[in-house]
Amino acid sequence: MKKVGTTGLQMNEPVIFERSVKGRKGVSPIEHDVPKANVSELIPARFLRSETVETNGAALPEVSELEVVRHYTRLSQWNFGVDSGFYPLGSCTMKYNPKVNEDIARLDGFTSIHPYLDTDSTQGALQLMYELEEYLAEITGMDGVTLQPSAGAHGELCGLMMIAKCLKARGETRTKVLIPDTAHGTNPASSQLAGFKVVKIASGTDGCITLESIEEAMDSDVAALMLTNPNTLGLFEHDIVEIAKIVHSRGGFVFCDGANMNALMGLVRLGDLGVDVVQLNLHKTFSTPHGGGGPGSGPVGVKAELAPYLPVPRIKKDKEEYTFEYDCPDTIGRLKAFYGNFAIMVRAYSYIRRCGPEGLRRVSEIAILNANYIKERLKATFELPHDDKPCMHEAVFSDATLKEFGVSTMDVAKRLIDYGIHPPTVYFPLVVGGAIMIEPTETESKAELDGFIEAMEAIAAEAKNAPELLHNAPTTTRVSRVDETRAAREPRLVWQP
Amino acid sequence: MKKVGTTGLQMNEPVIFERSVKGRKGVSPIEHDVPKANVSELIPARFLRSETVETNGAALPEVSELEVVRHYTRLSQWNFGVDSGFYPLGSCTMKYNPKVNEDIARLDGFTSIHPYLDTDSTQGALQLMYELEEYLAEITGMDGVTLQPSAGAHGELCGLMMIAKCLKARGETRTKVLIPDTAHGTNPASSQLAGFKVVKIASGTDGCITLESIEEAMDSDVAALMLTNPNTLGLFEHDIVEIAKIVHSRGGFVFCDGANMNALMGLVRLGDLGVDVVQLNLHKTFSTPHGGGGPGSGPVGVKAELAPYLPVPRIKKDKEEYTFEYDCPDTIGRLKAFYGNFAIMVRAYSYIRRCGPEGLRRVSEIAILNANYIKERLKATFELPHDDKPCMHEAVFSDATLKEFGVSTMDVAKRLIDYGIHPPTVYFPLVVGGAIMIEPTETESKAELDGFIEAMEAIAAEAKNAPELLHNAPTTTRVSRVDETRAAREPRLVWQP
Amino acid sequence: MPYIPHTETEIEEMLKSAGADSIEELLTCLPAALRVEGRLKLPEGLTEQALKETLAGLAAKNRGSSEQSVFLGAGAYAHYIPSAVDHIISRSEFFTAYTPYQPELSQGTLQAVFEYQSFVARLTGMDVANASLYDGASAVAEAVLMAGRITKRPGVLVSRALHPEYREVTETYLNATPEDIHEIPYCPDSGTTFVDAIETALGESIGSVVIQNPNFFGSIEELARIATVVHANGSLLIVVVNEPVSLGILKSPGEAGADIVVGENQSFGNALNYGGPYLGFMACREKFLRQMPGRLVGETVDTEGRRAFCLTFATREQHIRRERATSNICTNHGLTALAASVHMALLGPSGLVELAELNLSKAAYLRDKLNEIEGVSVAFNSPVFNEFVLFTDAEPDAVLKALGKRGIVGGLSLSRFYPELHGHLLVTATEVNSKADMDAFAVALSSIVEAEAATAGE
Amino acid sequence: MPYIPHTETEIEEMLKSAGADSIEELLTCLPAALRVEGRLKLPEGLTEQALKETLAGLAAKNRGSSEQSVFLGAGAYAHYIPSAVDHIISRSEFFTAYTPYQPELSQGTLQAVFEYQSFVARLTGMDVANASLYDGASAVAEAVLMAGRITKRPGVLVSRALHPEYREVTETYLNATPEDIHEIPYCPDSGTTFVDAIETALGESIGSVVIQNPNFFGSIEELARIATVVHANGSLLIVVVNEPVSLGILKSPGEAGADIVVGENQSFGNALNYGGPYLGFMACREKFLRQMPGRLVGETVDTEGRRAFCLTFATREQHIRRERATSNICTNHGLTALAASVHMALLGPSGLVELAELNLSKAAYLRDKLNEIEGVSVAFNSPVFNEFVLFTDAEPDAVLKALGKRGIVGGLSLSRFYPELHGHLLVTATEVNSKADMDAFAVALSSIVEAEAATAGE
Ligand SMILES: Cc1ncc(COP(=O)(O)O)c(C=O)c1O
Ligand SMILES: Cc1ncc(COP(=O)(O)O)c(C=O)c1O
Repeated sequence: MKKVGTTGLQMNEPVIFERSVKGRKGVSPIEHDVPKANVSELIPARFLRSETVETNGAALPEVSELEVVRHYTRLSQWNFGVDSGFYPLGSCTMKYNPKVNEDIARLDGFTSIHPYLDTDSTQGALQLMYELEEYLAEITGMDGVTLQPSAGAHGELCGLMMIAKCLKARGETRTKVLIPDTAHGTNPASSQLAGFKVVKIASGTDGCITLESIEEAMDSDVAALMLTNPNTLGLFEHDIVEIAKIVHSRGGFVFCDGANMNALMGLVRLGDLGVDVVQLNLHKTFSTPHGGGGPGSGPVGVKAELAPYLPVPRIKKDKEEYTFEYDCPDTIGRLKAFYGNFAIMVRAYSYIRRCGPEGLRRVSEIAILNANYIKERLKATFELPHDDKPCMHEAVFSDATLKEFGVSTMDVAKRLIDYGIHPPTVYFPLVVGGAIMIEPTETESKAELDGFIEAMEAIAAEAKNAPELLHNAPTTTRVSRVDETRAAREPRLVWQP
Repeated sequence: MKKVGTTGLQMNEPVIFERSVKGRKGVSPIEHDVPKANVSELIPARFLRSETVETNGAALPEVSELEVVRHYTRLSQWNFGVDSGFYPLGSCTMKYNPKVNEDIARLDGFTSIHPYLDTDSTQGALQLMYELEEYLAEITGMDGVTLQPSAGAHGELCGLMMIAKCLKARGETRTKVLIPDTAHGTNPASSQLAGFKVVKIASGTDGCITLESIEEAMDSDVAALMLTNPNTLGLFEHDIVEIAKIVHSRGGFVFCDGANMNALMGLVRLGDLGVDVVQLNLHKTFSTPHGGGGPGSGPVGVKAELAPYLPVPRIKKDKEEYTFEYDCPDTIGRLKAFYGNFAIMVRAYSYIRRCGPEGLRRVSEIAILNANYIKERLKATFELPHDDKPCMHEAVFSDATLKEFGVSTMDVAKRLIDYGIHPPTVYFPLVVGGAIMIEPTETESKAELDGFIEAMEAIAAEAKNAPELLHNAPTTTRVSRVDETRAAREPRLVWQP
Repeated sequence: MPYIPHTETEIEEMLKSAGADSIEELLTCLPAALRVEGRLKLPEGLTEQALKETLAGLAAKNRGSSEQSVFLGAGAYAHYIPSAVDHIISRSEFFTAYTPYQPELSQGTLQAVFEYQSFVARLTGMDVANASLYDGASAVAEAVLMAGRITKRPGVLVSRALHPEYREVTETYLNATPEDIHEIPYCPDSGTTFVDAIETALGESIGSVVIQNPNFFGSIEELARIATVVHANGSLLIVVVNEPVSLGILKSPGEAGADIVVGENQSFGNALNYGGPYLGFMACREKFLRQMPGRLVGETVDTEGRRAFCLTFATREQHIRRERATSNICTNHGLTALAASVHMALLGPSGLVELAELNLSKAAYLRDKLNEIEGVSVAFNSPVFNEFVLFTDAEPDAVLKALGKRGIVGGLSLSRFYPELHGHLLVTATEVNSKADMDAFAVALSSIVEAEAATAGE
Repeated sequence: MPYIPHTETEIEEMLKSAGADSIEELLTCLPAALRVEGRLKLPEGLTEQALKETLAGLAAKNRGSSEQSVFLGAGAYAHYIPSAVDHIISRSEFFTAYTPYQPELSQGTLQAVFEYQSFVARLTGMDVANASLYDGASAVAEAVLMAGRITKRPGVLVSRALHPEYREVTETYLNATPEDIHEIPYCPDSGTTFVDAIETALGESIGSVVIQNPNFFGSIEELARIATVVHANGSLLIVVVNEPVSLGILKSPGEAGADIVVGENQSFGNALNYGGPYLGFMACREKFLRQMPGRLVGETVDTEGRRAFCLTFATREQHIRRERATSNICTNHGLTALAASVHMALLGPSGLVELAELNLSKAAYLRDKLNEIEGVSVAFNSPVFNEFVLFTDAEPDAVLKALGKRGIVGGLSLSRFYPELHGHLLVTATEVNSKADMDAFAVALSSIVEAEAATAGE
């Protein structure tokens, strides 16, 4: 098999403070064209930094422009992105981030607009946001959308707060949210933050929520069921329509974590299935880059009943003019300053316009095809706990077949790095022991998938014949396995001279 | 010592044709908004490609956008640039390429202008070119400058052609150009192309041209002396003023290869020393990126007598309006279509404006300081053939002290790669056996130089104690030493299925 | 289809391996009756060229700082971003990577975050800082929640001179117990928080006090005095900084006595972008570490003892602790934090000080200039950094409109957030506002106010 | 000082090591009497922000394709460049690297060049191609010199329908023996090179014949016929292509019988940039390889037998062969060639064919549209690709000026290069010219020509 991973020249590079030389000047700001202010005349001494430039608390490193560039260039070379290679990180939808979207997001007309400009000066931005809301409503089958939340978890919080507020308006106090055991950690954390108590729902043997469990748990103290569909096992919650009916009939809401929308675009709309609230991760489904940890964007779509509670401001279209609407008496309020992660919206909008309705549907179809291809080809080698029907956009294996060789999911993950492939998500969802959660996404070619499958097969063989290769992996990276325990035991969170 | 070079994960990557899958679509051009032409109606069959898309001669690889991006991203990771690390490639002036210049060169007002637009539409571009000519004239002490040549060698050709034409106008036929043995290969090649015969001048024992050799060689058949100053040994041609007098008194011209201008800015002007023609390498002295082999730009400055022969068009300023002047009866003509490598000029102009007169002078001073620092610190370890006085911006060592260990300059060069440093220029200039030509440039910090010096010292020790480390180097790169002989013996210059 | 590499032949082969005859066969788990009929109602897909043309058209409908002379700040600052910043964050190894869960192939992101944490800690004068939060507003809310966990007291005093939208966000977050937020007024002379009112409002139930510095009016607060008062009550002082450039000259919140420092780091390396993405930061005393929300990167070693970095203290986080996590945050603002780091590294300490002094000088110049105008006066008497409040007799909306006609965005009308401040404008000047533009602003304002006065006099 | 990292202390330390008390001491070899007195007369240095503002000011003084509707071609073509191109060539490992002399750490550049050579060879239908030359014009000159070396015949026939500036450059290069260039006229009906005139002009001394296709007038030449005639004389046919997009539909020069193919690859991946940098290409039959100028990359292996690439056939080059080199070229146009490669790879064969057909369609539409106008006619009857010559009764300069006032750059007035073609305009349409812009062009031209006719009639 062709192993993509190999080693090549990379550079060691210290922490940037260790490059610092006392007295070196960084980049100077522009010259004064106004008289230089006398600082101590304008600001009383008690407000001023007492320290000198060299010793003060703001003591940034003193490095030259080339050193800064070289420093970060070298750091980047120790990293792995979608452009570097296959990145089947389950639940994360690591698809290609189109370069054209980056160029568009950098257009001066988008980057240079201050959020408090008069809306006269920002009609283009408002139109884009307005239309993006419409597109997302259409894709999810919702009646109203807010673009304000900064990420998926932020969107979850937003949705849950709307539910709380709506219930209050109905004159009800419901304190619980039902969350399946397959759920992402943000679901319970957001529920807690929104003031709810979390009730865990055990998935059925086929990996999906059972009607029975909902029947049982759904009482008058339940504000919402928060599910993920497709769930984190990559399975479509087949009973969702009936489940939603039960929840609704007992006065609850159905919240769908929409992080897995990459499986559904143009195929089904969550709103049509009975979902009342959904948050989307533009940095997953809609191809905005993940940036090594954000920024993302987590719009929320809601059904009509919840729409009055959407955060302010809303975007309004009046004839051909766009404005903000602040006068929304029932709103939950605000979740962030200004209007959301606009530059991320620009990218997602561009993606939707580029794909169009047929392209988006094809995205989901091929994402599903890719996942099923991997699932079927790998299930002879790795245990696949849930295999009753086709999976959606991802597939979850376990490490059951590896245990006899003393090899763990973590070992497989680290060994994949040596093959030049980013590990899948591991040990999540929690319901599968040693979960290996593989999401290929639609932008990966058959050749890339075949390379991955062969690598996984080769690693399975190694696990049997030469398990130390796995235990010692990765060996191709500049550092070998990292001691995470020590990091927590002896915390060093900032650089010390 | 801290070794910067190490190894890390890199990816293998095939030749792009090997990624091709029949029937895959690349990026589609924009939709037709006009009726789709019937090709065979418009163009007779005898002019059309007879082959189908799949088999035709234009058969490009069939790859997706992500594959293209991943392909070239991986390729780039096998490369080493100034941003990667120290790059003391002598004669090449591998200095920092400011990022701001890249942004400026990409301004729409510069990139989107067609060369045949009316000059009304290009006043900004013309002003920039006009002023750049003025700046370069001031820096070199010349009377007229053309920006047309595409690179240093192109500029040499241009200068030599002007000399030829001027001599013709004087009614003389002179057939020879004197070129020192330290000269860059382009000097004799350009002379030959300009119709001259090359006479090699042996350098004196101190590495410089001697007055005597010029006295002797300078006869009435000599059109020009073509020297490089500082020469390729990094030495200032101390007798240049007297040499120029001799050449001039016998009816010849002095051409200075200005590739080494990084040593002289704001210190001396070649024109003041008696030079009649100089070509500059904007991609060296003026910080425009080398691009893995160009594009560069090679403006030529001349004294008044030669100015009428400059290539057309010239840029003219009339009050505040800039236009092209085509009516130059004595011009040598054109050396390229349009006006030169404009986008490179933009970068060089930006560099000059950013530095200003003091900054440019400091560039040369520090370039010289850096070279002398290396020279003095390394001369205990490596043989320094010419050490009578301070060097200018570069220093040339030999492999004399290594020979006894069976180690060559090439071995040292390859071993430096393992240390994370780009090798210096080697085996040039030819007058030094196993030359190691080190040009640090002013943008490198003392720490970077110290790292290099320590690496060179460590390698010298290895040469003695463990020469196989040098013979086997590099070991950090994805490929080990490359078989250049085989490449020439069994030529494979294009990909074959 | 854009971005999809599959050929028809490949799809067939893959379907065969997947044991299906068609893609439809893979979709049987979807409820047939509820499948999307036909196509989604979305505009047709575009080629890349058409897309770029279309979006350039939208961008052209906006008039940003390159088309108008803009004197807005109020939590979003126009600073010059050195070119190197975008070149670095555009390296795809950074921007196409995920959160660094696999440290061995994420050392670049991890070391960069570690450095960023160090920069923020130094800038704020605190012991530790996290990897980033969404924005300054949500960072305030998170800080208040954190203080509640630490002090086990539910109440919070929030200065009315805190950015109004930050106050709103904090309210939204704390909605579960709204009665716990109390607002502290500002002093009408100085525009700074009324310290005596803090003293009065403090009590057993107050976990924290939130003060912005410089505050929303640009005024510099008496942080040290406030800290003494707050600490005497056993409460925590949360200082909010949303113009971190000010830290080039102002005493760090840490030195002034803050317990938690949060705010907005957009000023470093991030364009205005119509309000986002920016990046919230949070720094605190070491002892509060385990109650901190957000990602943390720590230094450690690999199996060979080489320095390495990894995410740490994950037990605070949602993916481990779930409903008992310190926050629900997952994806944070890594790339904007990287941009901030690069900008800070390029500035260095002397660059930062110079930049701060330059901002101070610009605002001082403009303030003096505008203050000279008949009918216009500076509203508060406290020292400011790069923004200040102006009072005009004339109707502020009319003034702003008239300025707008001359290509000048003269500031933010404060009555929008502070009904009591009708006639007040918040005006900001940074290094991107040239003297010429400021002079033009003064000339225009003077003639507009004069004309308004004439009309009003009629 | 910008870009210089040294502190004063470091300079002192370094001077000490270098055995000097001051930098001046290192400069004693410079002739004291001729040192620059004071400072060079150059404008003061600028900060990065001021620089960017200043240069943005210069850029704003130009009116490019985003501000006018431009129908110019003539060797420089406005094509849409996919975004990925600039992202890739901006990777600093590519753009800050030198010519790949050290293959072990230049495999990226080397493999990319190898692929580029392969693309060019396939596109032109030739066996081999080099790594790049400066531009199309100098590539023609190099090809003529190369043909002279191969055939040992000094003469060359050059079509008058070859780009006039390419002809000028060739003349400049061949200046040593000017009498050896002969011009072959074009046929006034078809605008194509007069094949009979070639036949007549051929003779013992003629080493090569240079034909551009499509030629400067956009007309498609009878290459195959010309090849037969040329080869019968034992001469080489040099075909020049400066709109390589045409090769998506046109028979490759190789198939048509060319011996050397040169031209301009700007159309792929490179912006107009006011004329440069572009990139010359050269491809030829394998047997002529050793006479080829320019860099060549070849495939080989490393010591372990792994595939590797390196510069090869360096014995043709100046740094080895010096005055006996096949050319003086050293730095070539690597990065613009990389841009071309990326663009070609993104297009793929079907994208290239589509793009060619689209260009053909656009030009056909515009040509028909303009041809309908009273007083305007298409000048030549030969098939064209994406440009064509138009004849107007009206004074062309007046027409162009009037069009310019309406924001339309209507073409190139040919009398500039061809006195005999007064009243003729060379008009180009590519995928960047929308139907709406073409329609507006037609409307404007029609009314202008009518108005001119009216004035002339008075
Ligand atoms: C299923 C699921 N839900 C929610 C989230 C949280 O989204 P974010 O990280 O954008 O807050 C994620 C992201 O990891 C996820 O995979
Ligand atoms: C001394 C010298 N002269 C001339 C040249 C040729 O310049 P270019 O490569 O730009 O043609 C070089 C570049 O390598 C050089 O170093």
